[in-house]
Amino acid sequence: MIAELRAIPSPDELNAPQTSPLLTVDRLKAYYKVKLFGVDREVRAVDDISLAINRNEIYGLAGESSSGKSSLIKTIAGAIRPPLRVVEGSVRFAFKDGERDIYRLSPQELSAIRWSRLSYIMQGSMSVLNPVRRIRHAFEDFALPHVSAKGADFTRLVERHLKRLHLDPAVLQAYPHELSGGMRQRVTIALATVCNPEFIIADEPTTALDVIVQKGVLSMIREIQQEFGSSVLFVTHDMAVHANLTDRLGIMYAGRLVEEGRTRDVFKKPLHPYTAHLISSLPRIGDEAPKKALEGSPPSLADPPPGCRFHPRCPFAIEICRREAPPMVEILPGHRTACHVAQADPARVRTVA
Amino acid sequence: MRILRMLTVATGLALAATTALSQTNVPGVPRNETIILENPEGTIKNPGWFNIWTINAGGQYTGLHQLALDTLWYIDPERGLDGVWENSLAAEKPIYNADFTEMTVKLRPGIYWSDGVEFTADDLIYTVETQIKNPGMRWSALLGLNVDSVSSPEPWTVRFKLKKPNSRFHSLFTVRFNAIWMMPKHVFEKAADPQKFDFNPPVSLGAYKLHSFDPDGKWYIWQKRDDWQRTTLGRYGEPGPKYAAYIDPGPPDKRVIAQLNHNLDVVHDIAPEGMFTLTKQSPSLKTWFPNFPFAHPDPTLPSVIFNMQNPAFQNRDVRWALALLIDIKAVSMASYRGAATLSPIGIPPTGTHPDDYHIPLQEWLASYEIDTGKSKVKPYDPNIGNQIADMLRPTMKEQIPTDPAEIRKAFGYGWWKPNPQAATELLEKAGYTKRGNAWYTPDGKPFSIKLMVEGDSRPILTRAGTMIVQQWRQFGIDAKTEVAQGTTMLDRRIAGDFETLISWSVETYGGHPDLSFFLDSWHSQFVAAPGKTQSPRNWQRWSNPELDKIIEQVRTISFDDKRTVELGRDYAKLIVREMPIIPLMAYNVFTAMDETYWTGYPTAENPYANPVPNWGNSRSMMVRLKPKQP
Amino acid sequence: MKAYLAYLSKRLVQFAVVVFVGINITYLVTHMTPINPVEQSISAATSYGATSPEAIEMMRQSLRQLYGLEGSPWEQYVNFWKRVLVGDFGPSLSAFPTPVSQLILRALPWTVGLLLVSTLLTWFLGNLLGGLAGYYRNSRILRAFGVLSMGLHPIPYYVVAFVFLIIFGFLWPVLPISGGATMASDRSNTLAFALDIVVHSILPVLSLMAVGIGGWFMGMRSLVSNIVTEDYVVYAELAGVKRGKIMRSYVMRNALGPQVTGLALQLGAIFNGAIITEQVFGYPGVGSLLISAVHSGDYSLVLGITTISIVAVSAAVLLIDLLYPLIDPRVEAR
Amino acid sequence: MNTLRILRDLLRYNGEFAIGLVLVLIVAAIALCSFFSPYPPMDVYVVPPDIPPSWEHPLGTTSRGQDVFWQLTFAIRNTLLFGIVVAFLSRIISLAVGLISGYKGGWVDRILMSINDTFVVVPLFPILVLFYFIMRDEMTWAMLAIITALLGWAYDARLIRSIAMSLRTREFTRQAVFSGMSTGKIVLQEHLPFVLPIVFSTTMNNINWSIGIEVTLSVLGFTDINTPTIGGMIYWANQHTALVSGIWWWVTFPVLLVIMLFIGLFLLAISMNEYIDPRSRLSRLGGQA
Repeated sequence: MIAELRAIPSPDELNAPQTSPLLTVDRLKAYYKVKLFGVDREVRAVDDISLAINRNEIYGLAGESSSGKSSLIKTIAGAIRPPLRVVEGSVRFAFKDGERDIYRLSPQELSAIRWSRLSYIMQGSMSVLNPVRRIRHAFEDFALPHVSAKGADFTRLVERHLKRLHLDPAVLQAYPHELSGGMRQRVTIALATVCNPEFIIADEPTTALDVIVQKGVLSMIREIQQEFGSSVLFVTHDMAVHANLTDRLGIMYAGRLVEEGRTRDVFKKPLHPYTAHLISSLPRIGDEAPKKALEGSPPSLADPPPGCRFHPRCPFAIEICRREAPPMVEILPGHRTACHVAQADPARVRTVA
Repeated sequence: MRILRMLTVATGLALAATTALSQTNVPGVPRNETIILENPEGTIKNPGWFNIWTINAGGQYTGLHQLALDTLWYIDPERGLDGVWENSLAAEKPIYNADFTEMTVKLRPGIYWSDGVEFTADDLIYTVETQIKNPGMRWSALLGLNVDSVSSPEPWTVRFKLKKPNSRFHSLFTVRFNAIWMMPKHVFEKAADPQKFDFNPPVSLGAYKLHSFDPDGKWYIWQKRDDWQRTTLGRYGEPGPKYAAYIDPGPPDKRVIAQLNHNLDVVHDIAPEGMFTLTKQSPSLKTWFPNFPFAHPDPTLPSVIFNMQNPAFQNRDVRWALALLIDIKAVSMASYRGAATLSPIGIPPTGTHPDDYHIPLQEWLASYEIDTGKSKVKPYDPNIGNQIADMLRPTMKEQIPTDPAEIRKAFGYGWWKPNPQAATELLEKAGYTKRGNAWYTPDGKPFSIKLMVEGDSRPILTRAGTMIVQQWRQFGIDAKTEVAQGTTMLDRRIAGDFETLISWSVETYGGHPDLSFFLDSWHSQFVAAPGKTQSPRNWQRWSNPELDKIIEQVRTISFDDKRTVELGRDYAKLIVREMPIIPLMAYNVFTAMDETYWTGYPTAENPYANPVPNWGNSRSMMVRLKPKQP
Repeated sequence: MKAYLAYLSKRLVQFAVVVFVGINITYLVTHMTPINPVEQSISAATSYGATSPEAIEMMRQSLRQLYGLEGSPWEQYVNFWKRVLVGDFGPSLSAFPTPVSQLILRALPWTVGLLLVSTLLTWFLGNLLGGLAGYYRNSRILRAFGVLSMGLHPIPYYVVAFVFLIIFGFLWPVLPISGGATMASDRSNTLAFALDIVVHSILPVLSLMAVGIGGWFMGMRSLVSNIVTEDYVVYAELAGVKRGKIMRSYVMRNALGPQVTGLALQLGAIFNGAIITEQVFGYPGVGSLLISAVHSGDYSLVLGITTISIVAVSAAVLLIDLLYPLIDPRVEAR
Repeated sequence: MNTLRILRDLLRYNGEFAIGLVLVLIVAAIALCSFFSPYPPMDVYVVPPDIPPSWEHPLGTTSRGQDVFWQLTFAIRNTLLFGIVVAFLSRIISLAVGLISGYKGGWVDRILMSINDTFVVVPLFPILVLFYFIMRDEMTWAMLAIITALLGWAYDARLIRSIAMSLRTREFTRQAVFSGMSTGKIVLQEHLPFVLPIVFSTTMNNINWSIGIEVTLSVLGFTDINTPTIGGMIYWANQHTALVSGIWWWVTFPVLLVIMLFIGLFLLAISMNEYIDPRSRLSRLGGQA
């Protein structure tokens, strides 16, 4: 039964070199622990997530806001601060010069791999650049410790990088507020990639940009990825962007990964009802009636429902969903999901759309 | 964090360095050759201005009028170096013609200005004529009113022709506190406008000349002239201190600290509590009286002054009632902590006055009777001084004298007994009524009195005023103090803008029975219309024909005429009857002297001068001071 | 540049308005006073001997002329502005005929010096320590300092100065408590004189700092603890930029703007502090001059000092405003 | 959350608030004692002078023959009342100016703000001294309170204006405008509730500020010395050179009490501020996690 549904492997996948993944996240749990006027609260922002990202791929991560995707990538980047803390699990990178477990590194070691190996394009491009200093200084602060070039050589290196990304080196002399939003985002991307990092985390880099600018930024990321052979963890709630950009896609709901697979497969055959809903809510040409919104709202991570966290909103929920949290199971080759219904009969989910 | 450590170290080092530095004394004039005195003017706003003949322009008690300037005569409020009267630049007493329209002055030859020019009759004539010519100058009006012409018929002689008879014209040139100082003609002549000339550095006629002064006005240092023999003070020998510094030592507590640290030889005045602290803590302290009350009584008479132009106080019975409500013992305690020398009559109980006035009037006072309408009372209590002494003895122990004569000298010759009953009767006689706990005026309004005090500027009198107001208030009068400081006081006092006031409109020579120094200005001819500026001293704005008669008689007799005492007693009796002011006590000045560097200060045992250092005649001190340390 | 010019002109207009309004308020207030300088002088001049009312009237006339008090109120007002525009406040009435400007100029260096040193030191140290405390939240020294400075902060300046005076002048007399320099100090020996001035200024400066530092400390600490959560700081930390660098170029640099604006807004209050310092420590300067002018009813001096202080404080504010773009390039955002 | 619960939580979890409240309550209790004083506040020489603290006179007596404790109760009552009156009056002005300026915008805003900025920049102390110079003995306690209030609103008006400005663009304001509400009504009914928390915390600071002014002016002798206040007590103590005379209790206790009040009010202000500002509240939570 399951075999029938297996999709034909794409030529890309067949050609890809089968090495160990660059990033391995293993049973990661990261919680916010808060005491609010005497009430202990635990927010399970990242709850038992395992995933792997290969070299030379763009991995998309989707989910509504407050689904825990931001916490997940912060945890992956080793950029968490109290009250968010890692409770369990590990984040391991297999960089070219050796394997690293993010949460076993000294602060110095962590600093050393940042920007040179692991880079980050942060959400809210408007505010990630120091508003009172020229852009040039940002490049110096961020990249200078990681490259051998100094002084004029360094400037030349930065300018070459900018030109390669079709940016005018004059932006170096500008203050952030003098640039347009799109321009600032491109500069931020240039800043994140100036050291040719192996792994780039891009957190909603296109949110708040208009469509045309968005397109430019996306193609820029694609170009960089292809040119450097880096891996990109691309986070956005915008499914359309995922459809156009990412190779593989993970869907998060209420702090958990609920589905993961090649982007094409996920769009073609979503296995989780939530994914199906996300895809069906994409606007298509010819739509007349407004899309039906999902009933209810995402659960509070401080007090999640028992069993499958999606069950209160799920049109297919069955008895077991209310009791047991479904495990992540590979249903089709390279296509996993955590859904009792799909695991029993993947075809049922399809009918939603 | 490294920054933090560096900062801590740097702060520590800086503090250590500066504290070390503060120990080292910047060398100036040698301390053991300098006497340091307080200038009560405080910080001088315009320190480089020494032209004292303009109004308000610069400091006056900076040593300038004590040490650098000179004039014809001095009257000492105590005994004086060589008698009360001192012929200074004049060689003898003033010579009047029979009808007092001419005064002749014989000048003392051989006196030189500090720049080597001799003082002559020309300087005196220049002083008079320049002031008359420039109406904005300080003594211009007084000279202009009196002097018809001034000339020098022969060398060392100057003759004033007066516009009208004036038997006291010489007092303009006689220093009690100050007088018209001589101007150096050869210096002022060169100035384009004598009113805009700063006279810096001053050319002095006294035994000291300017050494240096603070451009910020906090201190002035004067240096003994090498040719001190060629000044009027030279007759009494060489002045002791080579330098005299007049400084602004700050508020009273800083003055006490400064003297305890021997950085201030003469404190002008402090609160009584400060004086008590000094007597306890400073073994080198010297005071006017060796025991309580320590302070020097100035020949001035703080009183409750009624504004007699105010309808509320035109009834004598009301004034007397208010006087009988005062418990003078409490006032003395509250103001001077008991260290007050009381006087029931309008003459200060200081200098030679008790012999001339207070003692002879005792009998009259004791038999004086007032009629309250319901009863007759004899209000005088000759024993108040004893009662105060008894009250103080438990705390002050042997510092309180026991000899009755000593007690009277220190605490005065009695005062009015508090008598609320008589006061009630007097008020009722005047048409006032008491309803509940409050008094109402004849026209039915609450009886309210504002008593103006000077606050900070005269803390002792402010305390006295506060106490008096409290006593009135406890009797049911809506009484309040109002504070008018500095020139506000001057302004309102001169404009009659007050109901009652604590101040003195009585100032005497102290060492001389003549009262015309203040009394002449009490003549009704000087009383201004309500709201208009009043000429000074007659703050009570009192017009009384009987008083005018006394004053006019005084005018016709000479300064040293025996009859002045008789007329003075008539005046004193008149004031008791009419009560236009309620005389309280002498103004006692807590002048504290430190004997660490100098000895020979004037005291009650050796009363050769007034120790209060802002008085012009305090210059006498210099020739008697001897260095304690070689 | 265009933005800066627009900003500049806006600030200049504001400066002019503040100065104009401020001076008018003081002019009005001083001229409401019932004190008449002529009567003041008459009372001083006639305090010896009896003077007839006619003589006083004579004197009144000549003094009115001398003091330039003739003319209608409007004429006097116009004349006042004409003179103020060229920096002339006329003669002082309690130190006639010395010009008010001369008196002020003599006092001004003390006040300006004291204020400049104490304000800059307070501002610099308060912000530095506050910034460090906001960044290194666990430092014990900084916490202790925070408690101390915050405890001192709300106490009015007078009380603190008074306590300092008692401690260092009375209980443990190691520092001079009065005056700006030692008496008869040799002013030609510049080094010794300068040190003398420094020693005399320790207590005034320390007391001003003790009260002032807490405000900057707390302001900076809370600013910094907010700024460290800003994206650009988080991002720089993510990028592995050194902490010292982040502290300096990211956190402090951005906190500087509000603190500089704060400084501009505080200058008026700081000037008030200087007046009280001068009173408490007997320090020479404009404050002492003002108080003595008030006591002697010299309204042209009072007016001169108030005008100068308004102009000086607003000019300092203007200067800070004009330099502000150096600290924060986003001028038009303000 | 109702007010009582906020108060309970603040007390339990915010040490500053608890300490501040206790300090202010102690001061208030002392002020209330004045109603039971055996001595009239303005009378002098009602007890023997200069007695050090003892059973009979727990805080000693002054050189003016007043019991320091009872005198202190009147002084702190008047001083506190002064602070409250000034804060109350100046809050009204700053609310009016801030809300109208923020809501109206345009030329109204510009005019109000240039007046506001003048008040921020102009050194107030010379102006206050000037007022004393003119009013002299008319400068009663009430008059001083009014003048101080007239000078002490500007800083907070700007704060309120910035909040009002952000409220202006909110949906509910637009609705109110469309429904034809008058400016006054909108400002009072719709905007006032939003700025009240800020008003409360600035009140504490303003009380502190105005008491500071009162103490300073009184000590320098620029106020009515008939009304007993903390500054007035120090003034009289200085008049009697109490410190050098060893009457330390006359100065120490008023200074200590007023410092208690200052620190108490200040702690209340910062803890309330923290409560109002969610960011700093969160950071406190984070710190405790």
